[in-house]
Amino acid sequence: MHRYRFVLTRPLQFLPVIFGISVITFILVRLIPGDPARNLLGSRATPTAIANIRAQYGLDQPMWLQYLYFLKNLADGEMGKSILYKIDVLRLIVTRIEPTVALVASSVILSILIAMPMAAIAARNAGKAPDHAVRIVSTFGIGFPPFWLGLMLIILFSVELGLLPVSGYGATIGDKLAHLILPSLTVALSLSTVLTRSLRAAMIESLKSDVATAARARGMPEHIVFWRHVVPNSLVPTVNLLAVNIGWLIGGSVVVESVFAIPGMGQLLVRAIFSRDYMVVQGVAMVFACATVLVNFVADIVTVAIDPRVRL
Amino acid sequence: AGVLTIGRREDSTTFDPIKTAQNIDNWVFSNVYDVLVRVDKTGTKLEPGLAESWTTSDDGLTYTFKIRDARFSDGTPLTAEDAVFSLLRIRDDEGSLWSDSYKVIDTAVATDPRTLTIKLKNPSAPFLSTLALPNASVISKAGMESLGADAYAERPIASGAFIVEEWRRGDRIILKKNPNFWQADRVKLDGVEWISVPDDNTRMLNVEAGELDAAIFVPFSRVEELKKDPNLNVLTDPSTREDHLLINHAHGDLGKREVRQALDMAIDKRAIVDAVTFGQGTIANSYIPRGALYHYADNLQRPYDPEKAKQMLADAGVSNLTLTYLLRAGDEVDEQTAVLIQQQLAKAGITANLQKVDPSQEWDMTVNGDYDISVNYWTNDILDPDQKTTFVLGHDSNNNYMTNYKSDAVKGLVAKARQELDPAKRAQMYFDLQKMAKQDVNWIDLYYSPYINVARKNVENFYQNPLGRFFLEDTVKNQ
Amino acid sequence: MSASVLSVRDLTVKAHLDSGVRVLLDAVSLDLAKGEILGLVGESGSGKSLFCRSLVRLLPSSRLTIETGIVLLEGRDLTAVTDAEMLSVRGREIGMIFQNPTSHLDPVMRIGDQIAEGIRYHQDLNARDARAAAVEILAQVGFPDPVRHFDSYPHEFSGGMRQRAMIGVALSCNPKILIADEPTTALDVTIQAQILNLLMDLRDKRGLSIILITHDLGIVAQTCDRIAVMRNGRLLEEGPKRAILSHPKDPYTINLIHSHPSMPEIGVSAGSETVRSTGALKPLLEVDDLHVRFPSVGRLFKGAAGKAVSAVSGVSLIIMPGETVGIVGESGSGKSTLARAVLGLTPISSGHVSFDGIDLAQQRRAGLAKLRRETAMVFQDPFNALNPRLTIGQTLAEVLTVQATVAKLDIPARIGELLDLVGLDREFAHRKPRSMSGGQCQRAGIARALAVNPKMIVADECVAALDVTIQAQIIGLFRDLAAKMDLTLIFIAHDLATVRRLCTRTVVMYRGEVVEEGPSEEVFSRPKHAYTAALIAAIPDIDPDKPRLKGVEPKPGEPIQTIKRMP
Amino acid sequence: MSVDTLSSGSAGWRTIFSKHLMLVTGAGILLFFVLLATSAPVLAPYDPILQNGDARLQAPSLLHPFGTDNFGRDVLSRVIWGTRIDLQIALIGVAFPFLIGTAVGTIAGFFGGIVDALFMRLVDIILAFPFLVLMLSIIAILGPGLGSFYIAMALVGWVSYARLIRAQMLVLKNSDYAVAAVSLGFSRMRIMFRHLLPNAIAGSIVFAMSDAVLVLLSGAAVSYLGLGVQPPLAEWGVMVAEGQSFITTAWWITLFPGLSIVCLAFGFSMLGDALGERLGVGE
Ligand SMILES: Nc1ncnc2c1ncn2[C@@H]1O[C@H](COP(=O)(O)OP(=O)(O)OP(=O)(O)O)[C@@H](O)[C@H]1O
Ligand SMILES: Nc1ncnc2c1ncn2[C@@H]1O[C@H](COP(=O)(O)OP(=O)(O)OP(=O)(O)O)[C@@H](O)[C@H]1O
Ligand SMILES: [Mg+2]
Ligand SMILES: [Mg+2]
Repeated sequence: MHRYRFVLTRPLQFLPVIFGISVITFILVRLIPGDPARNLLGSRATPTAIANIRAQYGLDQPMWLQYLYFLKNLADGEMGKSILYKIDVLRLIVTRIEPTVALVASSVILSILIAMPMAAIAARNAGKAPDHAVRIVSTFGIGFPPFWLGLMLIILFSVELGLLPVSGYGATIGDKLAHLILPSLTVALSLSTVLTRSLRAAMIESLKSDVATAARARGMPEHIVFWRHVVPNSLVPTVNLLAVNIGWLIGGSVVVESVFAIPGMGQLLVRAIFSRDYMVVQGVAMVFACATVLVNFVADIVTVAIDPRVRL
Repeated sequence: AGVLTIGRREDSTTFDPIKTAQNIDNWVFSNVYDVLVRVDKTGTKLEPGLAESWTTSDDGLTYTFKIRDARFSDGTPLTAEDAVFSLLRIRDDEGSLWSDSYKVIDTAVATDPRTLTIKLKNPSAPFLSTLALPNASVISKAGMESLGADAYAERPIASGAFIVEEWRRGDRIILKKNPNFWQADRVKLDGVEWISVPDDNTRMLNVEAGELDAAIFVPFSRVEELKKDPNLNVLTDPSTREDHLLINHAHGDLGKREVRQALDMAIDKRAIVDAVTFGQGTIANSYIPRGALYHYADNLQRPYDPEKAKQMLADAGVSNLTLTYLLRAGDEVDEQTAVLIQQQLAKAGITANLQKVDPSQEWDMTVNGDYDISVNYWTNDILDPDQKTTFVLGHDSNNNYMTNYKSDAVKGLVAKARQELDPAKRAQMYFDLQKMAKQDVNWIDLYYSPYINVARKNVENFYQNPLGRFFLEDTVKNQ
Repeated sequence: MSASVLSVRDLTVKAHLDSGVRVLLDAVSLDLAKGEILGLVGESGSGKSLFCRSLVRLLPSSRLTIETGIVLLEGRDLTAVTDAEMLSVRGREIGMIFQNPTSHLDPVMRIGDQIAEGIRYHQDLNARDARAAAVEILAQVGFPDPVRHFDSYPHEFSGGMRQRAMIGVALSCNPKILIADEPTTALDVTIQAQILNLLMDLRDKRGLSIILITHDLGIVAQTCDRIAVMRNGRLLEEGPKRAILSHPKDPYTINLIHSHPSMPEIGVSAGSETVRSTGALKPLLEVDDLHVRFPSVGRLFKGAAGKAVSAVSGVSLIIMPGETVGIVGESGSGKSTLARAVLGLTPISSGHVSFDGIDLAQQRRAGLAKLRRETAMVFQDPFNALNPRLTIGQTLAEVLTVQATVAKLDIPARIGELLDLVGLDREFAHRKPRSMSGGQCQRAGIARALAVNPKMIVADECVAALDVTIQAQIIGLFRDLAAKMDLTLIFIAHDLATVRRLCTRTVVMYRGEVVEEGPSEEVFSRPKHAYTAALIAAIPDIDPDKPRLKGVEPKPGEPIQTIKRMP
Repeated sequence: MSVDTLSSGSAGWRTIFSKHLMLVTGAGILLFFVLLATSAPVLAPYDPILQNGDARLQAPSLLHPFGTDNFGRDVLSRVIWGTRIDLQIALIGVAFPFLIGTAVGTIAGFFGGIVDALFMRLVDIILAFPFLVLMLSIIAILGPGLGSFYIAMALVGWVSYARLIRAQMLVLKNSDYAVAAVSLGFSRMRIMFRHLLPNAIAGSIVFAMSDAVLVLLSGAAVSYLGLGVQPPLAEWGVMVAEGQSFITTAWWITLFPGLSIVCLAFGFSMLGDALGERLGVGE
C-alpha cells in the first residue's frame, strides 16, 4: 500500500512538534505570575508551609532541572504529580479524557449530519431561495456566542419542554448520549455553518466541473451525478477544514464543558491554570497537542483515501 | 430515604483531610469523617463528636478526651490510637497544610483505647475549636497504613455519616449511608451525590428542572427569581462570611489614619448591599461577623458622607488621591463591587484605577503588597475568633493580612486574648480589639452575607452552619 | 450517402447576459450520416463546442438557451423531449468525448468504475457483468492490460491513455453517435495519431457516426469524410472534405487552409536564408555536456526516494549570434528545462553554460547579470506569463525602469515604440491581460522581452496555444524582428512545421538528449534519427491523400508522460 | 424628466443593487457600526458607565429603549459605546495576525528550503498547541484586557494567514510571470512584494473577514471565563457574559449585545463572501 506509506513515516515528524510544545508549555506556565503553593494554602498560608510545598514538588529547583525531570518523567510514561489533586497527572487525565472525546466526536458527527444536507440543498439550488436560506442561516449561525446559545438550549429543551437532561455526563451509554445532545448541538450549530459554507462552495464548483458535465453527457441522472461524482470531489477541502476545527474544538471545549457541566479536560485545564497546577497544565497541553496532531494525521489518511491523487 | 443530589461549583480535589485547605473539600469531609469535637448548628458552640466528653487541666495545658464507642466504615472499632495518629499526622506529615495550627500540641497519647490525653506547649483558648476543623478529622490508622495515603485519599475509611461509594472525578462524588456511623439512626438519606456544575446558571436551572434536589452558591442576583418558583425553597443560612476592602497601609497616603477614615466614609455600603447582594447582605461594622462568637454589635459605623470624606482628605493634606484597585477576575460579585466602589470614590474626588488580574495572581500581588485597595473576604472555619484575629490584627507573618497595618497595642492584646481562658474577660478583649480596628480602619468592613442555597420543596432540614458545614444527617428527602 | 442519423435545422442559441443578449449560434443547420465522420473546424470561440453541447442540451450555463431550431435524432426532436427522455439520449444515443481528459475523468473514481457506471445504468447489468463489459471496452480502446487497468485511477495514466479511457467511457453506453470535442489538442503528435486511428477503427467496427471537432485542418483532412467550417456562431460552409480543401469558397476557409503549417509557403522558406555564422565569429551561447536532474517527487513507492529524474542529460550546443534555432521534441523531452537552465532559471547539475564568453558556473554573478540584461524569454502560456494585476504599460515600464537603459522621461515613448513593434495598438498600454485575447497577450509578452533590448530571445512554445491564423502572425513577427534587430532566437516547439518555417537550424530532443541537429531543411527532408522521422511522419498533412504513419502504440510500463494543459 | 428614463434608471439601480446585494449589505452593516462607533458620544442617550441605583433592571421602555442593567446603566448606551471596543477588537485582532502571517508566509513560500522547513515546523507546533492554554497563560502573564488578548490572537492567528499565503506563493513563484520577472533581472523584494504578493493575497483578505468573526467570539469566550476587558468598560462579550445571571429575569441585558455580535458577524461574513466572489478566490 504505497499510497499509505506516510502512515509509517509521518509519526516521526510528530516528535519535534511534541517536543516543541513541551518546551513552550513548560516555560509559559512558569512565566505566569502566581505561586501554586500559596494558591493551595489559601488565606491561611504561612511561609514555612509554602516552602514545604515548594520543596515537595521540586518547585524550588532551577528551571532547567525541573524541565529535565519533566522529560525524564515523560520518558517513563509519567507526567508528575498534581499539586492540587495530589495524584498522578496521567491518572487524573485518564479520568477526564472520555467526556471530552465524546463531546468532540458527537459534535463533529452532528455537524456533518447538519452540514451535508444543508450544503447539498444549497448547492443543488444555487442562486435560488433554498440556497439563500441556507446561506443566511449559516452566516447568522456563526455569530452566536456558544455559552449564550447553550443556555438558551437548556432553557428551551430541558427546563421548558423537559425533553433532555440539563447538564452533566451520565453513566450508561444511553444516558451519556442523552446528555451529549444539547452540548454537541451547541457546538454543531456553529461548526456546521462553517462546514456548510465550505462544502457548498466546493459542491457548486464541482457541479460546474468537467467531471459533472462528463457524467451528465453519458446520461447519468442528476442524483447520481451529485452523490457519486460531485460529493466525493468536494470532500477534500472540507476534511481539512474539519481537521483544523477539531483541533480548535479539542483545545477550546472548555466553554461548552463548563456550561453543560461535562467533566472533561477543558474544565480540568482551566482550573489547573487558575490554580497554577503546573504539572496538570503541562500534561493536558501535551495530551491536547497529541490529539490535535492525531486528528490531522487521520485527516491526512482520509484525504488520501478520498483522493487517490494525493501523495504525502 | 432517597439519595440527595446537590450541585456545587467545583469537584473535590482529595479526601486526605490534611492536604487541602479548600472549602470545597472540607464541606464533604464533614459528611464522611467525624471529628473529636463538633461545632453545633448555630456555629457558636462546641459539642461532643467522637469525643464523648473532655476535661481540661487547670493550667490549660492538658486535655483528656473520652473517646466514644464508634466504628469506622469498614467495621473496625475507632480507638484513641486512631485519634493520636490523626493529630500527629496533621502536625508532622510533610504533606500537611495545617501543621502550623497544631504545633501547639506537645504530646498526644492514648492512655487506653478509650482515653486520649493531649499536652499543649502553652495554654491556648482556641485549641478545642481547632479540633473541630474537618482537617483534623479522625482517620483510621490501620486503614491508612494498609491502603497507603494515595489510595486512602481516593476512598477513605472514615467514621462519618456517609461512605465514599464512588468518585467520578470532575463530575461527582457519590456517598452512601454509613451503617457503622455511631449516629446511624439519625441519618435519613440513603445517600448523597455532590455534583459539580460550574456554571451558576446551569446549576440553578438543574434545580428548577428537578434534576438536582439542591444547589449551593446561589448567586445573589438569582434569589428573588428562585423564590418565586413554588417548587423551591431558597435557604439563607447565616454565615461567617465578611467582605472587606483591603487597604495597603504601606502605600503613601494610605498610611494616614484620616485618609483611611475618609475612604471608609466615601463608600456607601448600603448601595453595595442593595446592588451587589440584591439586599441579601447586611452592612458590616466589624471584622468579626454578626452571629459569630464575641461579635460586637455596637461597634462604630461611619456614615456615608462623600462631602465629609473630601473635607477630611483636604484636611489631611491629600489631594487627587489616585489608587490602584486590584480586582480578582472571574468573580461576578467582586467585579460588581469594584464598579460600584469606583463610582462612589469618584464622588469623593478619589480616582480608583481597576486592575483586573486572575485570582491566583491577585492573591500573589496582595501578599506582595502590589496594590492600594482590593476587595477580599473571609469565612471562619473555626468557631473561635482567635484564628482570624491573629491573621488580621496579630502581626503574624502575613503583614496583618496583607494590609501592613501596625499597632503594637492591638498586637499585644491579640496575644493576650489567645491565652485568656475566662470567656467573659476574653469577650471584653475582643470587643476592644474590634473598636481599635475600626478606629484605625485596618480595613473597611463592607458587608456580611448569608450562605444562600436552594433546595426543592420536598427536601427538609437541608442547612449549612455558619462555618459552612452541611448537616446532612438530619436532611430528609420526601418523595 | 445513407440517410442522416442526426439532422439539425436552424439551431440558434443565445446568451442572456447582464450586458444584453448575445447570439452564440446563429441558425446552424447540419446533417450527420450513418457511419460518417464529420469534421467541425473553426477558430476558438466560433461555437463548435457549444453546438455539440446543444445537441444533448448540456449548455454550460443556465444563461444560455436554445431559442429556435430542431435537432432530429432518428425522427425525434431532441429540443422537445422531456428531461427524463434526454437522460436516455445522452450516453446511449449520443456519446461525448472531451478535449481535456484530465479534467473530465473523475479523479477519485477508478477508470473501470467510470466505464461500468454507464453500462450498469443504461443496460441494467449487475456489478459483475458490468465489470466484464467494462474490461472488454478497455481492451477495445487499446489498453494492454485491461483487467489491471480497470482498477487504475486517471492520474496514473499518460495523456494518451486518459484520452483512450475517455473514449472508453463514451463507448460504454454503446452510442450511435460520438461527438469528439478536440480529442487530441492536448496530446503529442505521435499520440494524436494513435487516437485518431482508434476513432477511425471504431467507426469501421461499430458503424458509429462521429462529429470531430478540431481546429487543425490537417486532422480533418486525414480523418473526416465531410467538413463544416464555423465562425462567429455561423456555419460558413460545409461539404465533402476534398471539395472544401481544394475549392474553399469562404475567404476565411481559404485563409485557414493557407496558414496551415504543412502547406509549403511560397517565397519564404527559412532554409533558403543563408546561415550568417562564419568560423570567425565567437559563439554567443555554448552549452557543454549539460545535465539537469530533479529530485523525483511523490514516487516513493518506486525505488528509493531521492533518485533523480534526469530532465536534460548531456546536451552540448553552440549557438552563434544572429542564429534562429528551433528545438523540437515530444512533451517531456526536456526542451523547457534546457531553455531555463541556459538562462540560469533552473540550477544545473553538471556541465557548462557560457553566455558571450562568460561561464555561468564559474562567474555566476557576472554571468547572471549579463544574462538578465541581454536575454529574454517568451512563454508558452500568454495569460500566465503576464502579471494579471499590472497593465501592459506598467509591465513594460517596470522592465525599463529596472534595467535603467532608458531615461525615465523617455519611458512612455519607448513603450509606444515597443507596442508598435509587436503590432499592438498604443492604447493597450492601459489594458490588463484579462481584457485581452491570447494573441494580444502573447504580443505583449514579446514586447516585454524586447524591452530588455536583448541579444537573445528564448521563446518556449510561444505559439502552441494560439489559433493557426494568429500563430502565423506571430511567426511572421519573429521573422521580421530577427531580420531587423539581429536577434538570436531559440524557438522551442513541438510543432515541427512551425519550426521548419522559422528556423535555420533545428535541434531534436528525445528523453533529455539531443538526438539530431542540423540545418532545418536537412533535418526535415532527410531525418537521420528514427525518432525524428517518426515525429515528422506523425504530422497530419492537410493533403488528404498523403497517408499518415500509424502512431506508435504505447509500450506497457512506459513512464507516465507529463500532459500539457491548455488554458 | 420622462417617466421612461426614471423607471429604467431605477431598474438599472436595482439590478446593480441585487447583483452586489451581498457586498452592499455587508459593507452597509459594517458602515453602520462604524458610524455608531464614531458618533457614540452623540447617539448614546446616557453615559455608558453611569450607574443609577433607582433604575436598576428596568425592562425596555421609551426612556431606556434597551432597558437597564443591574447597576441601572442604560443598555442602549452601553451597546453603542461597545461598538467602539468591539470594532477595535475585530480590527486589531485581525490586523496583526494578517500582517505577521502575510510577511512570514510570503518569505517562507518564496524562499522555500530551510526557511520554509523551519516555518512549517513552527506552524505545526502552533497548530497543535492548545489555544486555550496560550490564551489563558498570556492573559495571566500580562493581565486581562485587550492588550493581552491581541497578543494572544496575534501569536496564534498568524498561522492561518501564513499558510494561505505560503500555499499561494508556492504556486505563484513557479508561474510564468514570476519566472519572467526573474529572467528580467528584478530583485527578489520586487518579485515577492510587487508581483507575487498582490496576486496571492485575495484568499487571505476573504479569510480575514471570517476571522474577524472568530476573533469576536474568542473575545466573548474569554469574557465568559471572566478574563474580558476591564470593567466598567462596555464591551458586548462582557455584557453578554455578565448578563447571563439575569437571562431569565432581564433578558434584555444579554439579548441586545448578543444580537449586536451576531449582526456584526453577519456583516463581516457577507462582506467576506462578496469579496470572495469578486476576487475569484478558490478558482
Ligand atoms: N457560459 C457562457 N456564458 C456566456 N458565453 C459563453 C459561455 N460559454 C461559452 N460562451 C461563448 O460562446 C461562444 C462559443 O463558445 P465555444 O466554447 O462553443 O467555442 P469553441 O468554438 O468550442 O472554441 P474553442 O476552440 O476555444 O473550444 C464563445 O464566444 C464563448 O464566449
Ligand atoms: N521542477 C521539476 N521537478 C521535477 N521534475 C521536473 C521539473 N520540471 C520538469 N521536470 C521533468 O523533467 C522532464 C522534462 O521537462 P520539460 O518541461 O523540460 O519538458 P518539455 O520538453 O519542455 O515538455 P513540454 O513539451 O511538455 O513543455 C519531464 O519529465 C518533467 O516531468
Ligand atoms: Mg471548444
Ligand atoms: Mg515545455
